[in-house]
Amino acid sequence: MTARAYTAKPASSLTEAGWLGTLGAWVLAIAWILPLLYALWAAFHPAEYATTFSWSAPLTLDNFVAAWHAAPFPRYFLNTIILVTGILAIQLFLCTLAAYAFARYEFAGSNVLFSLMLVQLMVMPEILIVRNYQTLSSLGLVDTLFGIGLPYFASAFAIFLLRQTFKTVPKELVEAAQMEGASTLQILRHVYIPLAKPTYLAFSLVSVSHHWNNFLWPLVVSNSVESRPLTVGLQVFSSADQGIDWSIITAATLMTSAPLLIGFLIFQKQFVQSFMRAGIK
Amino acid sequence: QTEVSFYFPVAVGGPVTKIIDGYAAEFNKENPDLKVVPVYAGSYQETVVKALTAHKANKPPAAAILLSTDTFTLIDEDAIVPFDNFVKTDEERKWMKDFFPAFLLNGQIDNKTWGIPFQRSTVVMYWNKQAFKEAGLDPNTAPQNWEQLVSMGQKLTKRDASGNVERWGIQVPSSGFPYWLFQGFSTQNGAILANSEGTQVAFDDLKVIEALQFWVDLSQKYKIHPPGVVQWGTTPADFMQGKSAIIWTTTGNLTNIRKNAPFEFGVAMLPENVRRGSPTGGGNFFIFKKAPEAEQQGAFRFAKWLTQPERAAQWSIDTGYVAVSPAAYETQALKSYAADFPPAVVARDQLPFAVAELSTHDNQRVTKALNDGLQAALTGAKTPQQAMKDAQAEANRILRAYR
Amino acid sequence: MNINSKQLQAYLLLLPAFVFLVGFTHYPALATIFDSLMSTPRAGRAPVFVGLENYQVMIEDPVFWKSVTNNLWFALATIPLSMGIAIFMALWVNDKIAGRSFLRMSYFLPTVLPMIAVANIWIFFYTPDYGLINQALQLFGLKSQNFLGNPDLALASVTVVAIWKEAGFFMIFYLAALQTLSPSYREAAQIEGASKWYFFWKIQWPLLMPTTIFVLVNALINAFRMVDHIFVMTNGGPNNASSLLLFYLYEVGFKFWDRGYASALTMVLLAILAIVGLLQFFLLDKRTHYR
Amino acid sequence: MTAVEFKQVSKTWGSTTALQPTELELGAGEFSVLLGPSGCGKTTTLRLIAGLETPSTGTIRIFGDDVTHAPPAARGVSMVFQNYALFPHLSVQENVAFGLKIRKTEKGEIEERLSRVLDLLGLGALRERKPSQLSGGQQQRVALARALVADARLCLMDEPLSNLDAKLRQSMREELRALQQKLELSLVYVTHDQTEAMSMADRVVLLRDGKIEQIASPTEIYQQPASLFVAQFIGSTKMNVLPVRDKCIESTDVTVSAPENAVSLGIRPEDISFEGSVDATVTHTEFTGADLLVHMQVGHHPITARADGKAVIQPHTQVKLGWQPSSQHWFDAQGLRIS
Amino acid sequence: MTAVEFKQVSKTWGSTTALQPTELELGAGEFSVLLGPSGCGKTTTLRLIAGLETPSTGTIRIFGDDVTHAPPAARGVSMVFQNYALFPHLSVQENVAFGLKIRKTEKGEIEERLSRVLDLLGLGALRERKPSQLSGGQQQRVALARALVADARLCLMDEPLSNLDAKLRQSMREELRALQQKLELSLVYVTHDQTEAMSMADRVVLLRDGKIEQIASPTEIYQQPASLFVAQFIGSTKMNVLPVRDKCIESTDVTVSAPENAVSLGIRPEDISFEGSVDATVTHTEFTGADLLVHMQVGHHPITARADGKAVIQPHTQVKLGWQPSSQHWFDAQGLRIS
Ligand SMILES: Nc1ncnc2c1ncn2[C@@H]1O[C@H](COP(=O)(O)OP(=O)(O)OP(=O)(O)O)[C@@H](O)[C@H]1O
Ligand SMILES: Nc1ncnc2c1ncn2[C@@H]1O[C@H](COP(=O)(O)OP(=O)(O)OP(=O)(O)O)[C@@H](O)[C@H]1O
Ligand SMILES: O=P(O)(O)OC[C@H](O)CO
Ligand SMILES: [Mg+2]
Ligand SMILES: [Mg+2]
Repeated sequence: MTARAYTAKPASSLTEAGWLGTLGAWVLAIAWILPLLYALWAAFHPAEYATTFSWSAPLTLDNFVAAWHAAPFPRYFLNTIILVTGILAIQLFLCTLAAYAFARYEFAGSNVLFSLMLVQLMVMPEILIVRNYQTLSSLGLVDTLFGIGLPYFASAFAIFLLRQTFKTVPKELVEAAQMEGASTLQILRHVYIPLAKPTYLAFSLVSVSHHWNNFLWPLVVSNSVESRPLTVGLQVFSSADQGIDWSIITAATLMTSAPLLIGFLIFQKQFVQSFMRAGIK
Repeated sequence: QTEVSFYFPVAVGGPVTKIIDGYAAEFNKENPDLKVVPVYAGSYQETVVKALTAHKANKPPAAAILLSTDTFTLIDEDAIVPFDNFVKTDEERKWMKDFFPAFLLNGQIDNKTWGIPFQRSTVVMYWNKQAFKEAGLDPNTAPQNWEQLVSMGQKLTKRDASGNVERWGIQVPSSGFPYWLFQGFSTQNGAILANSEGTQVAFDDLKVIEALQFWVDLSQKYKIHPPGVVQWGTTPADFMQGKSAIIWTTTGNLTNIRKNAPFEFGVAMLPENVRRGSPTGGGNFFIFKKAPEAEQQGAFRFAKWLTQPERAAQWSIDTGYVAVSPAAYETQALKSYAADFPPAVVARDQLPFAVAELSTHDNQRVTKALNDGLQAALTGAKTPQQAMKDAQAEANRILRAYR
Repeated sequence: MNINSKQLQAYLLLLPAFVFLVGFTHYPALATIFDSLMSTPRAGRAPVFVGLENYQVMIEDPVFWKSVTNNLWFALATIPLSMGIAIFMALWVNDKIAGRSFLRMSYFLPTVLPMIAVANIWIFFYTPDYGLINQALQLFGLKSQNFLGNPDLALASVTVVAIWKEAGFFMIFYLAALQTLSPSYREAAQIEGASKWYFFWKIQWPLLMPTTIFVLVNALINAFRMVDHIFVMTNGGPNNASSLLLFYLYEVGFKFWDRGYASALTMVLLAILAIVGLLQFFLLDKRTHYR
Repeated sequence: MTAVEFKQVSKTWGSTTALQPTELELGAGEFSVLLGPSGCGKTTTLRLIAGLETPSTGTIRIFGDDVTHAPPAARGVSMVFQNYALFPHLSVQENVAFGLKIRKTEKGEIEERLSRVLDLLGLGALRERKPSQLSGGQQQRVALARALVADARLCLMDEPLSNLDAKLRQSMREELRALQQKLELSLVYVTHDQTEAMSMADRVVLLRDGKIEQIASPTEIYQQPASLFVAQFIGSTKMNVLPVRDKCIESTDVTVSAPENAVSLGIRPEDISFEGSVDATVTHTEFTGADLLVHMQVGHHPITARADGKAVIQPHTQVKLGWQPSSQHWFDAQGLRIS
Repeated sequence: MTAVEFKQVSKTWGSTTALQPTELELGAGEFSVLLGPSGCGKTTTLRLIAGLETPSTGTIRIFGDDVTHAPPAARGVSMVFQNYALFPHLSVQENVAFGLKIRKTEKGEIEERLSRVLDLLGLGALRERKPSQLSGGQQQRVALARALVADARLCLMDEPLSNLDAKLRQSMREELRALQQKLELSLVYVTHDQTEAMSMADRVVLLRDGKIEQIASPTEIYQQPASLFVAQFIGSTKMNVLPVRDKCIESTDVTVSAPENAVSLGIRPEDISFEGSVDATVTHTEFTGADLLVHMQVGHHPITARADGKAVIQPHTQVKLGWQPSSQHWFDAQGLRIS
């Protein structure tokens, strides 16, 4: 047996980033967070310092006060939360049922229906806005939070993800429940849904961040303070017609995205883990 | 009680939604049979999208503030009714006559008045007095004509040792509404861009090409204007930063600049060439055709109420827009405001020289043709001549259907 | 168990979702096909059947072609760059690295900031002379650039914003996938003396393939639907230099109110996305082959 | 009384036959083991009993009731799955009480039964744990508890110990067997491990290719295997099989008293002693602690004998072997036992 | 020559000590097995040798070179992981050639070595297959091939057989042992299965709670266990341990010739015969085919003896037991052997 000479280079451990990686990661992170840093700067300083950086700039909360008073943000906030959670809840409910049917039933036309469902993955509601507005107004749902959410209630993305996850649920678990006398819906409730929790979480992240940011459709459909979500309220500051007032825009932006940001900070571990266990990987 | 829904945009800084909500509340108190419901609808563009989408779904608002240039589009979509339908009494006839005539230009077609002026503007010139002083110019005199604009601009343009520009002499924005600011140049050069029927444009008129050449020359020949396309949105900030000594923009920005500029500034009419000139701008009040009769009537009453001199005066003070009738300028409030702050009446003073804002059938498409041409010339992609010839051809193609 | 009742149960489970799918996707999409063959209704003139005229107009429309080429460039840049950066991010924050939580948060940040607001901040970054990027450029003695006002830079500038917005979102998917890879692969490679790069290219990258396909499809779709920032930043200008297909579609539909032509444009977008969708279906269904 | 009765039961999927038409009777209160190599149809048989598959032909009775078309829950059987099939999101007690809750058993009764069965299996302290926090043996016990809590008449188990390591398997075997005897359970147990079958079963059902080869008690199946297949399948060290021709072990001059028709002679390693007249050459040895397995060559044929662990035997030495005539097993050309 | 040498090597994680300061020498060309119960530090020891962990204290030498701080790849070791860690997207030959490619071995040489090792392990026909298309045993062989192809001086294996079923495990054991002897490999093998250790090892290192209990050959460790722990850990049926007091087995009147200090007497089940003078009561029996395990009671103490599989012994009968004095193992109060 030949003793191998020490030819291999001392490889740096594959789990450590190394100084080059650390440097790269930090440079990128700084670049990525610059807009937020700038927002913090502009929002906490008077308008004349919005575009000039100086250590002597005084701190102020006036921009927040002004932004807060420019629109009924607490109400918008409430609307957005109702909208986002409402859409999510209904999506999860409807899509669970549909995904279950696709995952564990054999029925005529299942492939056709599945393809038809997938169509929605690529058809964006933005294009179909006029038609959908007509539908909504004929239902008398214009200017309601319910109406804003309606076109999004069925999500092909959710159905697709859940179907994938449901398909990975071990057959034995289902049979075990069956042996115990559980009905089809009981099996869904007690076996499939709890096991798909990571997928639900991952989809929730996608859905919430999408609808928290959605703009054009809510703008067209909402008329009153009672139905207007945050993004549309934010638009008061973003309209470039009168020139941009960065101080107020950034203050409003910070105010409105803080909940999602803080949420992510707190739950980042869980999110990553749930993505990990979800079908999307 | 009749509910009158009313869409309005926010185009300028300040708590516009609060003010409008306040108006509605006040009006509703005075008119218990009506309930005006103001709906803030975003920018001008978003408001017209919202209004027309609702119209197409047969659920339009009773009234809306939309760009005066949308009139042809609104007529072509069969979305609005003329005010003449509602004007019955002598008092109402007088009300219609009391507006500044320049503000009625875009709203009157085929001898009918389709839109009543509400938040109206002209392009004005802001100048940085401190920069003027630095450049050895009289801080209290703005350039009066194109030559002065160039010569003062050259003095005002400041370069550092390596030739980088620290301050531009003049800046005219060319994004957002390039055609609107260009109408300053073209009007001053004696050109009118469109006929009043909205069926013919004169983009390839020699005077128009010359005007464009002048704008291009400001940056390419005289080097006193930033190259390329200048952002509408950052122009006021550029001015307040001292990066441009002179800017052209809407008078609607007055309040904003007044609040935030860290130096003394002046406001003047645009300079003249063969004549003085500026387009009017801003939004008119429209009444929607598919709204029920009672709502239309309510909207009409609200329009009258909104444009009363006292209210128009207050609106002007709050936003910087031009009050819509001479009578407003006779009110105590506006008089003392103007005495205190003379720039507030510059836009009004410019009205005698003002022309209609470019507006035709299929307006946005024709406007886009011109905008693309302007930007092509300003970025050096085409000569002004070529750019305007192409724009004219495109406009002719679009407008053929309406002749 | 009765076969028919079982089938019926399946249909009942699908019904609620399909009411919404049909009502807000299929029906309007079909109506759009129909509309694209009709003239645009204007005051007093009812729409008439015009056959393929709208498509004819499209072929002759230079702005359409400009938008198509812009969009292709936009896609060609955003897709590989945002995915590439996402992989780097994921690899980094999957390793032991100083400040890992901060890095993760920074990368993910753009996902939670509304585009409407953030685009205005980017306008500041791009502003000539005193904008952040230009301040930096000048610090290094470089010339100030008019990023959004120069036709040669405008498209690139809005592309950067799109990449910034997307990379962190994709990173989450890659990070999750990396964490499911058994640590013993890494150890096996370590014993053989593999370098980081070698390990990445020969092991991690191929094993991440299913994720890459998933992300790729999302990136493809987003490349044709991300236009919020165009509205705020350039409006498609200068002279259509940054116009994208969906943006142009919006202009035709909601500025020009030309329903017939807008419908034809919609069909083009739908066709592109349908191809993407089919790709997704076939690739995703095969992606489990070595799991 | 019979717990399970198959009458001409078969199961086919398309062209594959998992179970050929079969007659089977398993006694009540007995520990029956279904044994056989992979793919022989053990799981299929068990699932037919459970009702998770419906037979292609025939009738299935459980304690006399025809359940051929009854759904699983109506058969009064419980089941322990190969990988336990514990619900990973439920705690030990929730797992065990799952079926009771589904059947809307009253709260107090659930609690009572739960406590009884958890105590019985020594799981009292682990009630709140999730399956992932349990060792393999503990998981096994939870699965067992879930099957027992329902007091089903018949309990089915599909290779419940195959995921455990040797030591644990050993102790679980004893536990399971003791429990079955204590509760007098009727139990049908699937395994492919003959040691497991031997040490636990009252009755072994040996399957091969969807057909029953032999049904017998462990002693009988070990000492009187019905066929060559059974003979070689059973036994921790494989039975030696030597071909016989003309009353001689092939390729040697060792004569044996073979009956008519016999073509193979089987001798178990532990039945071979190192005193006798058969010449053999040691090839190698294998130490297992208690024993030393001696691998040798007789003529051209390999043969293994079991020696004392303390013995020392070097490779390549020549040895003499012998065995009792009573430990000879004879098989005919079809591989069937000749007795 | 020593393949591996530990000098005062220890490993701690925060407050948990996985390995206490340890001296260890493993011979070159030997099959060394690290054996011990779960959590005793086997994997930690192996990973310290591989360089996947760095020791908290001490020096590690491999063939005399101090490698304490060398990265894994510089140590000239190869490793077979518990779950094989085959790259699922690479074919058999790509998996095996992985390390050679990293080391930029020349094409021709790769091909040559590859063929040699694949042929050696009977994988020639499976070259193009993906791991998912292989059976457990085949996967195991591929992992082995990958470890062997580098001709590393030292090969490490962490429970490589624990995922296989009993039959396959048996045959892989023999294969592995034969290969090691043929190639004269220096091999360090981790297992918690004593049967595996006994049948394969040249030398067994028995660990307990991060400390070495005994290092010895299988025969020695079986026949002269250094402690009570070793005595009971080794052996397929546990050694009987009877407490001794005043030269008597506790709670009986059986006198034994216990040495000074002896508190426990150990006797292996196979060393107990049914001829003698010790009274015992049969509690139950366990049939394994070749043998019958007879569980009895001597005084208050359980005791197990191994009888012939053909024997028939009924529960509750009284029997007499005996054993050779030479098969007695004595342990003191610390559990250490007295010889
Ligand atoms: N659902 C099915 N569809 C088609 N063939 C099947 C199905 N289930 C089992 N089979 C086939 O039936 C035969 C018997 O399978 P079964 O699972 O009963 O074997 P087993 O004895 O349990 O084997 P193992 O020990 O490997 O679990 C096999 O050939 C198998 O491939
Ligand atoms: N990375 C680690 N961090 C903290 N403690 C560890 C780590 N790795 C191992 N340990 C602890 O060190 C001790 C020895 O672990 P080790 O993995 O070496 O045991 P083992 O003998 O291989 O056990 P098994 O047979 O279960 O694999 C255990 O108590 C374990 O919990
Ligand atoms: O900003 P405003 O309201 O002055 O309007 C400007 C022009 O009218 C735009 O067309
Ligand atoms: Mg089976
Ligand atoms: Mg271990």
